[in-house]
Amino acid sequence: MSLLAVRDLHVWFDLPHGGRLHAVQGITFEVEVGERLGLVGESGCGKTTALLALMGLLPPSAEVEGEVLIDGIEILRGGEDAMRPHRWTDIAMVFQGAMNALNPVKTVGSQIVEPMEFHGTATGAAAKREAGDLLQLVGIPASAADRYPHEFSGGMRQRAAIAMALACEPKVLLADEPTTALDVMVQAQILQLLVSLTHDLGLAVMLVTHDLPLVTQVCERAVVMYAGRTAESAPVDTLFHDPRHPYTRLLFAATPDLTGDSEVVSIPGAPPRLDRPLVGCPFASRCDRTFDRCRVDTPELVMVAARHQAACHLNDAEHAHEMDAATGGGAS
Amino acid sequence: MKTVEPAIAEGTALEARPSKGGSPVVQVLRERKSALLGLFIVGFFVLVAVIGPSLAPYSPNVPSGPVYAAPSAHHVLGTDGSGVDVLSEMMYGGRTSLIVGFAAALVAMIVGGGIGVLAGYSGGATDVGLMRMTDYFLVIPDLVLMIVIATVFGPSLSHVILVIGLLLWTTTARIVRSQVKSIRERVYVRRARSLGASHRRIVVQHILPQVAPLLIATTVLTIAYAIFDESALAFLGVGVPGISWGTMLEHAFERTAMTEGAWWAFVPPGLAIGLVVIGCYLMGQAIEDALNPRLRVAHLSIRTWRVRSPQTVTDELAKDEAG
Amino acid sequence: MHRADYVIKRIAFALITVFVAITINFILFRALPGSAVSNFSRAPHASPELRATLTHEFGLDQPLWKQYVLYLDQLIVHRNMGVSFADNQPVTTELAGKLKNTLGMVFVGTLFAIVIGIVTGFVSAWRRSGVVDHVSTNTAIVFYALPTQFIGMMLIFLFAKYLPTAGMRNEVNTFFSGGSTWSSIKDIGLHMMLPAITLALTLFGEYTLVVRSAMLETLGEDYVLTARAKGLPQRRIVVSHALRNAMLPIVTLVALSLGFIVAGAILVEIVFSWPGIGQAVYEAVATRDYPMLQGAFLVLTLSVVFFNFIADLLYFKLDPRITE
Amino acid sequence: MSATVAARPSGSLEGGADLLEVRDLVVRYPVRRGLMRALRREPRKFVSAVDGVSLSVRPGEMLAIVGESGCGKTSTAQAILRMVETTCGVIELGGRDITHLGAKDLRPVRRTMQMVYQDPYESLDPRFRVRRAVEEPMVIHGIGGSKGERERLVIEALERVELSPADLYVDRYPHELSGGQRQRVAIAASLVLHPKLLLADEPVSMLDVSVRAGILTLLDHLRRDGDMGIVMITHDLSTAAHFADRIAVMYLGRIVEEGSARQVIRDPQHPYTKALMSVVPKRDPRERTEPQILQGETPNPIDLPTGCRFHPRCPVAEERCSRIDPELRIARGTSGDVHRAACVLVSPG
Repeated sequence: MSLLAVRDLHVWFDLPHGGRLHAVQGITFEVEVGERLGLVGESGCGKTTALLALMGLLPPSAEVEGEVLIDGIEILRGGEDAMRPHRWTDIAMVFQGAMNALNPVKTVGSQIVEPMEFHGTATGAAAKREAGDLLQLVGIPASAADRYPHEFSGGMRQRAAIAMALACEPKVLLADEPTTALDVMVQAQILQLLVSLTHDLGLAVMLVTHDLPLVTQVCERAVVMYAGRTAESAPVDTLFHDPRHPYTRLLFAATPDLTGDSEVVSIPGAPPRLDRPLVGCPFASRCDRTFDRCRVDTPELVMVAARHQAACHLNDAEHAHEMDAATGGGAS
Repeated sequence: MKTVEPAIAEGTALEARPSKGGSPVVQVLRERKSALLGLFIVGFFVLVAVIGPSLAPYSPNVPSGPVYAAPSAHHVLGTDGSGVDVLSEMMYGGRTSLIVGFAAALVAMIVGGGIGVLAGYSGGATDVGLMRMTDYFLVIPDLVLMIVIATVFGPSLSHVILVIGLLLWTTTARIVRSQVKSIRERVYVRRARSLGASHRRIVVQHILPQVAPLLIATTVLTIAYAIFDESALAFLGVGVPGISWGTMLEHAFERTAMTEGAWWAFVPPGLAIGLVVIGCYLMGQAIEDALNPRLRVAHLSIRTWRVRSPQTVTDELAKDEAG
Repeated sequence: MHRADYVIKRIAFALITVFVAITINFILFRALPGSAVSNFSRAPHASPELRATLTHEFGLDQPLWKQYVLYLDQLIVHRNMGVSFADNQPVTTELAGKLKNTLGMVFVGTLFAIVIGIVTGFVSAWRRSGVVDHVSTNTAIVFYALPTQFIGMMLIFLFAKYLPTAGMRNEVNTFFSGGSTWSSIKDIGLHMMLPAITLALTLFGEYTLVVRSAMLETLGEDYVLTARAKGLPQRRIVVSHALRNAMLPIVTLVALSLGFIVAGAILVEIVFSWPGIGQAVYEAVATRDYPMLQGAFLVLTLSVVFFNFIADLLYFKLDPRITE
Repeated sequence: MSATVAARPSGSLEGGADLLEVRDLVVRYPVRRGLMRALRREPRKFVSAVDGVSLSVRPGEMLAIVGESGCGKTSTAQAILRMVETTCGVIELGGRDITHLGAKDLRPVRRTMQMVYQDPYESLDPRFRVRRAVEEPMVIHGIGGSKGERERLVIEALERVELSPADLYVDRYPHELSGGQRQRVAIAASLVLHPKLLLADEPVSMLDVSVRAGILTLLDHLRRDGDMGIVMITHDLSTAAHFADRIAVMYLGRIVEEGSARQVIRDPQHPYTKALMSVVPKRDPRERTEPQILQGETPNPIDLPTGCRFHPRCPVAEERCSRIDPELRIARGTSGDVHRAACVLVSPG
């Protein structure tokens, strides 16, 4: 039984001027202990909404459907109140804009101690000491606990946020674009820290990002999202070398590589509007392999190999040959 | 007497929401019914002030009935402490109050807007100098200064307008300045500068159209304050000569209308001032909110996200497929 | 190091502003041509000796700048602001007494206003666009829009039978009252009810709107989402995170408005003839008692400067980021 | 303090004289002194955002300036564009010294150098339709004679940035365009003046991956057929590797390595460049290099380390590195395609 299981998660938003945005259209995945899962996609594909839904951090205009299980216990269907005891104790989160994620008028140490005392994992001096150890663990001197967030650099603030996330020894750490606002060298430090946490603490980490190479280097498995749905999910090696969804392949082709000399090609068109019902495959208008069936019915997420799923008609039996021709993977 | 500036959080960068044609001010009036209500109220009183006097049943200063006569057929709003018909006074008085309100707000807009744009755009020493000067003006309680100037210079309509205008411009200046300062840093302004565009061109082409809606919003709110200050001045006997809603209140107070039970002598002017101020506030606030989508989605509120049972999902999906 | 700079700068700014206020005060009353004030000592029924001492004290026969220096000297060193035309009593002592009365009433009124304003603003932000929000926001706008004197007159009209509507106490003159201190306190208290309520009704509207917008702003900040992610209950998040940050703008605006209230209280004091600085200003205007007017104007300006300075200090203490 | 004047950074190729030549550029900003320090007459401190940078660009060539935030790459571009005052050094555009040119003489020069900014959402005035945004540069410089003529030039510019059919876009407001389309309009607005030099400050970093390639390829075409020189500022080494002819790596206000893109990527010389390249994630999971992660972050430029400014974080620093402030020295190649690095360990290969 996996540590974190998400089954057929849907999220709708009521739009201010009427209408409903179907931001997450039924995604399913699982995360094991100590595993690093990437959730990758471009802006507006629903990856951040999905992540927030796992912890029930949605606005009142949202409506969710589906199941989120941690160690087999369902935490989503009970709504905000039932979810609250699981927050930070089972599942914690690090946000992108670290600048404002920490309360500017309270010391960093007090913000780390706060969840400990509330959830009862530690109190008083013990909590303070624990906070100091956590800061040390993420590479910040324990003495920094009494300082304020604005005295920290970008990298240090993100480390402090990670220390805060570990306050109640969570089983799963969700990270929403943790390094997007950081320089490549500081990004490497933070990612190295996250990877070491999965080894040392057996912590499961879910990394949401738009940066494909980041996922292939840091994560073991990844879910590629497009228009609120799972386009493809597989171990990162398969994703690059044997992509079974044109979007994954084209996304790799659009990403410049340091030493790769393949030509960088952009993907024409734009993702579909999510406040309108979907007809056919969402990627049909931008895909270089579209055929009649794609414009009519929406492909289901199908197992194409062990731990490898893709939602594309090309994977159906009669089109298997055509798919192989296309598979050159990113290296084409 | 309200002299503190309204809840417009000074210093917020007001990005004028791109207009779908027509200036945002018009767009706001179409979209927000509170703004429309405000426009209707103010419009009504302006209409009354313009055509009213010609329709007034009696003269506003010659007594035309018994003292404190209750509202009746031929004195719709009764008579005041000296027997003058309240309705006629309201019509003539309205004209004065509104003239003072609009004229003083105009003065405040021109002076405040000018200094705000100058300080915001030029930055550096000019900015600091002008803003320091504004600080001093803001600190001085304007009612007392008005009294002193009105006393020393003697009451007259233009004096009152000038005094109120010159003391209300500081709020406009501060808000306009922070908006202009943030626009000046925008990329499209820097790009125009790097193209070698002249300062005049940048201000006229980029800065003014962007700051105009905000200037209108602040000016509308200043009208409310100007009418307030006029009524306060009148209450202290240093208001405008002649009739205004403020002087009506003052007369009612002098002749203890409240203890005489003659509510009709002071309620109409009081309510009229209140309504006009509310009208201006609704309009100004609506425009400012439209310009300033700073109120982000609250992460916290009493209502929470909802969970949908599987049943409704299936028939919903069925509907989608069919739709 | 930096934070000390901030305090010093604010002190310097406050002192300069006071100096500017005194100068404007002097200019307005002295140097303006054709103003009857030019002869300070021409108090209508002042005795010749009094006239002489005043001329000497304020150098009224000296050139302007000399007068200015003397004026400063008298004001700061001797705290002498000349003599009231009305009763030849030194302005300073009279104003001191009246200021006490004003501050008493203003304190109570503002306290009501702040409490009502913060509670309604806080709740309407939390229950945004709920019934409570609409009701309290609209009431706030209505009372915010009604002229102060009108609210006062309405209260007299409605409650004249139940509460005293004029003056500060029943006894004609406190010296012979003989009544126990408790009864005089009760009496003043009753007299203070209507003026304080009027002031409260005038001011609470603005506080509600300011608190509401400050709270809405902080409720949208990322750290509130972080606090919610930590599993903290709403009450605790609102108090220890949202309110704590919302206090910054609230404190500033409340302190700023305090400065203006002292001036604002003038209308309330006139309606209820409350013997405070406002009433003094009203009479000084009516009788063209310029020394009293000048003194009152100075006291009011200094109160504004004082409360602004308090606002700066509070902001400085509450916000660790201030390093100027 | 700044390095001795190095040999001319790159021999000028036969034929095209350099389009842009910058020698020992220094840009300094005063540091805000607290009131107390001002009272105590402490000398005003300065921050050298750009501390002796020399570079050149030939027509039709794209030079990428790469570095972490705070390394001075944007200040360099601002100085070249004369939007920021140059403390000292020389900027020559088309052979003419424009470093301290007066405003009047500078105006015609401004036509020949344009800048594309990072934020597509802010680079266009929200109240201008596309037509007016693209037309504005022409109006400022009085080009294009009649309205009809300017309209033709606008359409032509929009077609050139692949916003075709142009009349589909010309009447739209910026908020009715996607990020990529807005960036193309901004580029079109720069092209109408037929500039010789285009400065692009992080042109694609705020765009989605699928759209980025489109803008970068567009810039590539523009420089090839328009023989326009492009200086691209970016923090993304992979983008630089793919699209630039030459790369200059900056650290704390100095160029620490410079050469053709192929050389710098294939055979980096400076330890900082090597470390940067080792941490750039690659697309293929199998190409996992051992990342050389430098500890700490770029130090504050106010108090620079002695000697080589990189030595405190340098993995191969020696004792002498804390004394010597190395200048750019030739590491590979002879005249023309020269590869330089500012490190004592570098010896001509």
